[in-house]
Amino acid sequence: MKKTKIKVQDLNFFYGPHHILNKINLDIPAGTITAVSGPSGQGKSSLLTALNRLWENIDGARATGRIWIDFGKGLEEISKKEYNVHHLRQKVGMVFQMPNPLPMSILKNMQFPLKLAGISKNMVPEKIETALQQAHLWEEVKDRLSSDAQMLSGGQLQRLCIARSLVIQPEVLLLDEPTASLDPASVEKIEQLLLELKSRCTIVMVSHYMDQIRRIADRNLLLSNGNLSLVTTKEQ
Amino acid sequence: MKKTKIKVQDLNFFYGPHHILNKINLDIPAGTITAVSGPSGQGKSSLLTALNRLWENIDGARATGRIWIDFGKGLEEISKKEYNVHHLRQKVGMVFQMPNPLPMSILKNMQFPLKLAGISKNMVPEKIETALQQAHLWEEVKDRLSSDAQMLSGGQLQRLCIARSLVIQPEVLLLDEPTASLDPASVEKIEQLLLELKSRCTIVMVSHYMDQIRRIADRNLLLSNGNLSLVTTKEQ
Amino acid sequence: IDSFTGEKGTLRISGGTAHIPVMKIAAQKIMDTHPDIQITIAGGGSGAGIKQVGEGLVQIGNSGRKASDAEIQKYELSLYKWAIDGVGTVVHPDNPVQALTSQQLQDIFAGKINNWKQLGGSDRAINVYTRDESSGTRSVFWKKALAKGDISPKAQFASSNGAMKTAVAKNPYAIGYMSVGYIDQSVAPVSLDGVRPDLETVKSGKYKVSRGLYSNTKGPATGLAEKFINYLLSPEGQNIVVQKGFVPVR
Amino acid sequence: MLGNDRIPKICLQTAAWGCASLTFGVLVFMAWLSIPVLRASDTVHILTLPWLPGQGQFGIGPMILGSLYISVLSLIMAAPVSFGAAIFIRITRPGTLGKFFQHLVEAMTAIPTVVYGFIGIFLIVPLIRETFVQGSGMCILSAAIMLSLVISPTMILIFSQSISSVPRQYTIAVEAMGATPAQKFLMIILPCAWKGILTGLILGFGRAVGDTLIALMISGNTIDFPRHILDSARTLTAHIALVTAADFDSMEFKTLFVCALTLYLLTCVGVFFARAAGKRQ
Amino acid sequence: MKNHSAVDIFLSFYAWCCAFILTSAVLTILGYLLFHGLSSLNLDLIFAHTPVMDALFLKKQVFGGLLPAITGTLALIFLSMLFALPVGIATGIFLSEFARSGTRKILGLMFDIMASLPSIVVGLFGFAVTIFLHQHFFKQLYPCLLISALCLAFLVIPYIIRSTQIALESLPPQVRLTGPALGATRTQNLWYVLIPMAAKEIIGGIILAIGRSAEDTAVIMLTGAVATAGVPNSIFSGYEALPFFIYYTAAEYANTSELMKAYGAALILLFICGGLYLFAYWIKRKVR
Ligand SMILES: Nc1ncnc2c1ncn2[C@@H]1O[C@H](COP(=O)(O)OP(=O)(O)OP(=O)(O)O)[C@@H](O)[C@H]1O
Ligand SMILES: Nc1ncnc2c1ncn2[C@@H]1O[C@H](COP(=O)(O)OP(=O)(O)OP(=O)(O)O)[C@@H](O)[C@H]1O
Ligand SMILES: [Mg+2]
Ligand SMILES: [Mg+2]
Ligand SMILES: O=P([O-])([O-])[O-]
Repeated sequence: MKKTKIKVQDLNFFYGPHHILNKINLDIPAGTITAVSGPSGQGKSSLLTALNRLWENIDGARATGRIWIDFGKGLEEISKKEYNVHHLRQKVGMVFQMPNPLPMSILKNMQFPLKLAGISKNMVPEKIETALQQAHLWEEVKDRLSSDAQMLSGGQLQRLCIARSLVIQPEVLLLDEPTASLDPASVEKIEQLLLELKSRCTIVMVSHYMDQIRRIADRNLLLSNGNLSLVTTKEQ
Repeated sequence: MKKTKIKVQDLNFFYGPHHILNKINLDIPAGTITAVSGPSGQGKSSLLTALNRLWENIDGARATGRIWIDFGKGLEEISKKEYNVHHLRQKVGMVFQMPNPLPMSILKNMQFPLKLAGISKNMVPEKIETALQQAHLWEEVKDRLSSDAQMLSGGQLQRLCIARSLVIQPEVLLLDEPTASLDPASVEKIEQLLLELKSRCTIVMVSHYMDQIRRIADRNLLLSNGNLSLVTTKEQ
Repeated sequence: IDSFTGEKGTLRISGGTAHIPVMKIAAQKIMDTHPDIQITIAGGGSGAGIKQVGEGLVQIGNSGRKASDAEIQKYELSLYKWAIDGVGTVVHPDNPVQALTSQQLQDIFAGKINNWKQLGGSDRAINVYTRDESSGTRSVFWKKALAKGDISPKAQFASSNGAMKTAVAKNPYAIGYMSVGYIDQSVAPVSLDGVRPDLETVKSGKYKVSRGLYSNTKGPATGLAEKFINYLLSPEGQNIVVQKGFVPVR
Repeated sequence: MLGNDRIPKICLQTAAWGCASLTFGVLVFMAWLSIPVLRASDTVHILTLPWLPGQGQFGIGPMILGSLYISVLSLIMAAPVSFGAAIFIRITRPGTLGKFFQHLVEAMTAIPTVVYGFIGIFLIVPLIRETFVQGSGMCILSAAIMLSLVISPTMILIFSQSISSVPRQYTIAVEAMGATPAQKFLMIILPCAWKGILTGLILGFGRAVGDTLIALMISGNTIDFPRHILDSARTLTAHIALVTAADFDSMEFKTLFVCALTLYLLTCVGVFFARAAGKRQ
Repeated sequence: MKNHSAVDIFLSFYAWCCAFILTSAVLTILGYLLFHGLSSLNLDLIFAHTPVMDALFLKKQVFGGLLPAITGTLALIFLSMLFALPVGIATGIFLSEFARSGTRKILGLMFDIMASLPSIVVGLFGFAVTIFLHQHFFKQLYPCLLISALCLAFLVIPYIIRSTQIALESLPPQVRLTGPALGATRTQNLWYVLIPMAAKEIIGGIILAIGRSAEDTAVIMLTGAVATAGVPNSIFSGYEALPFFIYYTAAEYANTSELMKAYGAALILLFICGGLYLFAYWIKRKVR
């Protein structure tokens, strides 16, 4: 059995008075792909925001319980107030359900996380190209890196956001339906990518497609009525 | 063979200097579901905006060519400048690739198209309930109709937008990946709905899922490199 | 003027607006030859001049009336009178009414006569212009021409002698009062009881509504202020006084 | 430094509270200097007596009325025009012409108030004098006309900014449903931009009440209670500008602080009122 | 787009009328000013008869020209912006990004009041405080350039605060989440995402502010502007300023040539304000 990367204990999630997640307990082994599925509106996206504490930035959202992540120094409790949330989020990449390009050029969108992490300029172009190639977007945008990201098509945006999350090589990747509006060819490429990433990255993804889950996920969790249950496991 | 509902002739589509669609010709029979698929970023969404002339409201977009639609009085050229674009859009419903709730309550979102069409108040509640039930969202929102629509989950939003487009019973429905972020159960309900709607509504939808296309589409068009080609047809 | 040689610094002057033309020329002559000296001149009216010099905000506070005993005592003022001036009633040059009796004048300013027709002019309302309380010109006019009679609240306000002249010059139905030194072709002086207000009648004392132009300092004038006042009283300074239409004291 | 949130926050906080306390400080200062006057002559007198310093009467009622008269009239003239102009920029002609017009309006903000006053003296005053054959032309109406020009660019820009900050995503959704421009404006933009429009009105009115120069230059500055829009009037602001005496002890000077306090409180009332209305939406 | 309903036709007719009224009003004013003032625009207007070089290097004072007033106005703008910009922008950022809602409400109220506070009140405040300080603490303090600049800063700060705050707050909520999701600290998110995105609007607010500090007359007539002073040589002395000159001359010009000078001054003030405006506009373009 692999080492535990993420450990969740008694996680409750609320929007105002609404109780969305109910005492979730969860162990995610390092280097695996965990798929979360379940009916719409049950709290899958909310679960992801608990893992990088993004809920703290959402009005009305509230989470209780404890979460640990192992960033090489053993399990650390990231849900503690003192834990530096910015470092956390730099190591835990996230792709939103709805693509969220920043209103700037494609290139600037890609540079953005690097700038935040304070990574020196000279390495930047390669990193960006690599990430865009991984997300299978490079060919389509290499000639228009400086044009506004918001002018990309829906699928292009989704891949841009994936590429943007990859550029600083996170250790954990939270993906919210990352291939929802992609064509089959792109979907395959992205799935390929996720499988490659497994070696250095722990992935939690929301997906509705059983085929996809079967193809790439190591474990499939089902979220319904605020409870999480393990449906299938590949590994043993 | 069924009557032609939409006829497109020599449609070209540009974003600034970029030629997106190249001399598209197309006949869409009434009461059918036409699926458009194709690689990401090839112009599927753009094609839809040509059909309700929404491109006129997008900076930098330009379309040439002629489009006719039959609203019961024979084919009318809707691409003519004189054609009343507001009536057109009220009869041609559209669901965007990215759900776009208006910043108001769920109920107000649903009332909105009715208000635009100047429909009298007393019929409104039933119409709204019907549409929400059709979109399979009623159960989830009936107790919180007055809460802000923007607080719905991704899948809920998508269904809200579908419901909103149904509420004034359009004759043509343009759907841009309407089930992309829905769970299988909801997908099935929506597909069911589309099949029911066929009798009084002509549907053009963008979809990436071959299964889905096979299940419900009468014809499948493939868009690639600016050209549209017929891949499969069900009817004969 | 040579006495300013070697001086530097700022001389602040404010107060009476009747004084301003003379002040400006004098300041210009001094600053022109002595670039290290800066002289700033502000208006505000005689009342403001007296108060400001009293508070020590300016070195010279001008007034178009003699400071009252109370003021002199309160602020320990020294008064320097360097010209004699009159306060004349004026109307627009097109106005046929250019002579009034004292009684008529009082009635006009009190608002009892309010149409030019009543005085033989056109059928238009009389637009009375007055100055604010701070004005020395007003207090002299009110005391000597209006015999301390009322001034109608409907009267409009001009904020300085210059403003009064401009206002009357622009409005054919106006009547106002101002320093005789300011009167020129743009306005018509109104004879009061048969005496026309001008340099001659003021000098000879025939025109009764007259006053001195003063520069006041807190305590005896010193430094730049002293030199400035001496300059005004020098032949060159008195020349400027004459040139600007006032009656010199020397 | 950008990695640390504490230090920047403290700096920003200091600036904010500094400004706020200064605003409050003005109030306290004005109130402090007004108290002796309000105590000496009871408050009613200050409002009802005329302004006759020579006779020891220091009423500022006429000025309060003058201020209200002129600013309300100018707002009545400016608000509808500004609203229409903002619609022109954003809805009717959102393209080149609208942009051009917006630039024109922005450029209008660069026209100094004193220039409006200056032009008013030479253009409007004679016009009003000869049109209405009454008074000198230096009157409430003339001042309000010029003042409405002064306040309209501010209002237009705020209106137009709040209209345009309605996200594109919303407007395109509505366009896709077949909304006409008027429907789009009335049903989605106005509800979203409502607060901004109110803000524009407050700022516009505030500018009108607070403007000194226009009234000072072209409303005649009489100290009588104004009754008619062709009457001359003196505003509180012009009054402060006219009565400049540097004597802390004089009654005249002290009443200026009552004027200032009145203006301050008037401002507060306007602000409270608008904020309350803005909240209700 | 054709076939509009009556409401649409009315709305657009109304909008056209308003636009027309305003345009013609502005054109009338500018036209009138240019028509009368253009002929008076020459070097003499600014330098009178003083040799240009002497005047510029302050070897000689200029009399009857506008140089002192122009320099006075420029100094005012510069000084007041020096005080107002940092404070105003910082406060605006604090309000939109850091303040908790209670704090924001209180401060917002204060700044609403501050924004609507008549400039003459600010002027009177500045004047009274100066006198107070003069009487009790600093004998050498009089109404002067510094006081005027501080009062002007007070006057324009709320404009800067407000536009900074509104610009930041009206950014779509999605944008606010993206930065933090990528690990940005608040300050980083501000500095890299929010401020650059809002820069245009913020600068728009600054334009309004600059314009206001250049043109305001009420404040300066109480806090140090005088009829004659010469080119300012210290921030502790009285000064001339263009708007005050115009006001003053409009009220009491003695003859046509003085009036012409006022027209000239009005045009120059217009050019300065217009020039500042264009400058800010240019920056705005560059930022994007
Ligand atoms: N507003 C715009 N301005 C400029 N280019 C645009 C704009 N919108 C889309 N494009 C470009 O036009 C092309 C077609 O876009 P479109 O959105 O129609 O693609 P699509 O087929 O719907 O793709 P997807 O499946 O990813 O949604 C893309 O390459 C996109 O980058
Ligand atoms: N900001 C919010 N405020 C209040 N309620 C919210 C908010 N965001 C989401 N919700 C509600 O919380 C529930 C869970 O939302 P969440 O987005 O986590 O669902 P989800 O499982 O991701 O659904 P989907 O598959 O449709 O994306 C939903 O019922 C939704 O309406
Ligand atoms: Mg979700
Ligand atoms: Mg698309
Ligand atoms: O000369 P005065 O301004 O005091 O009339």
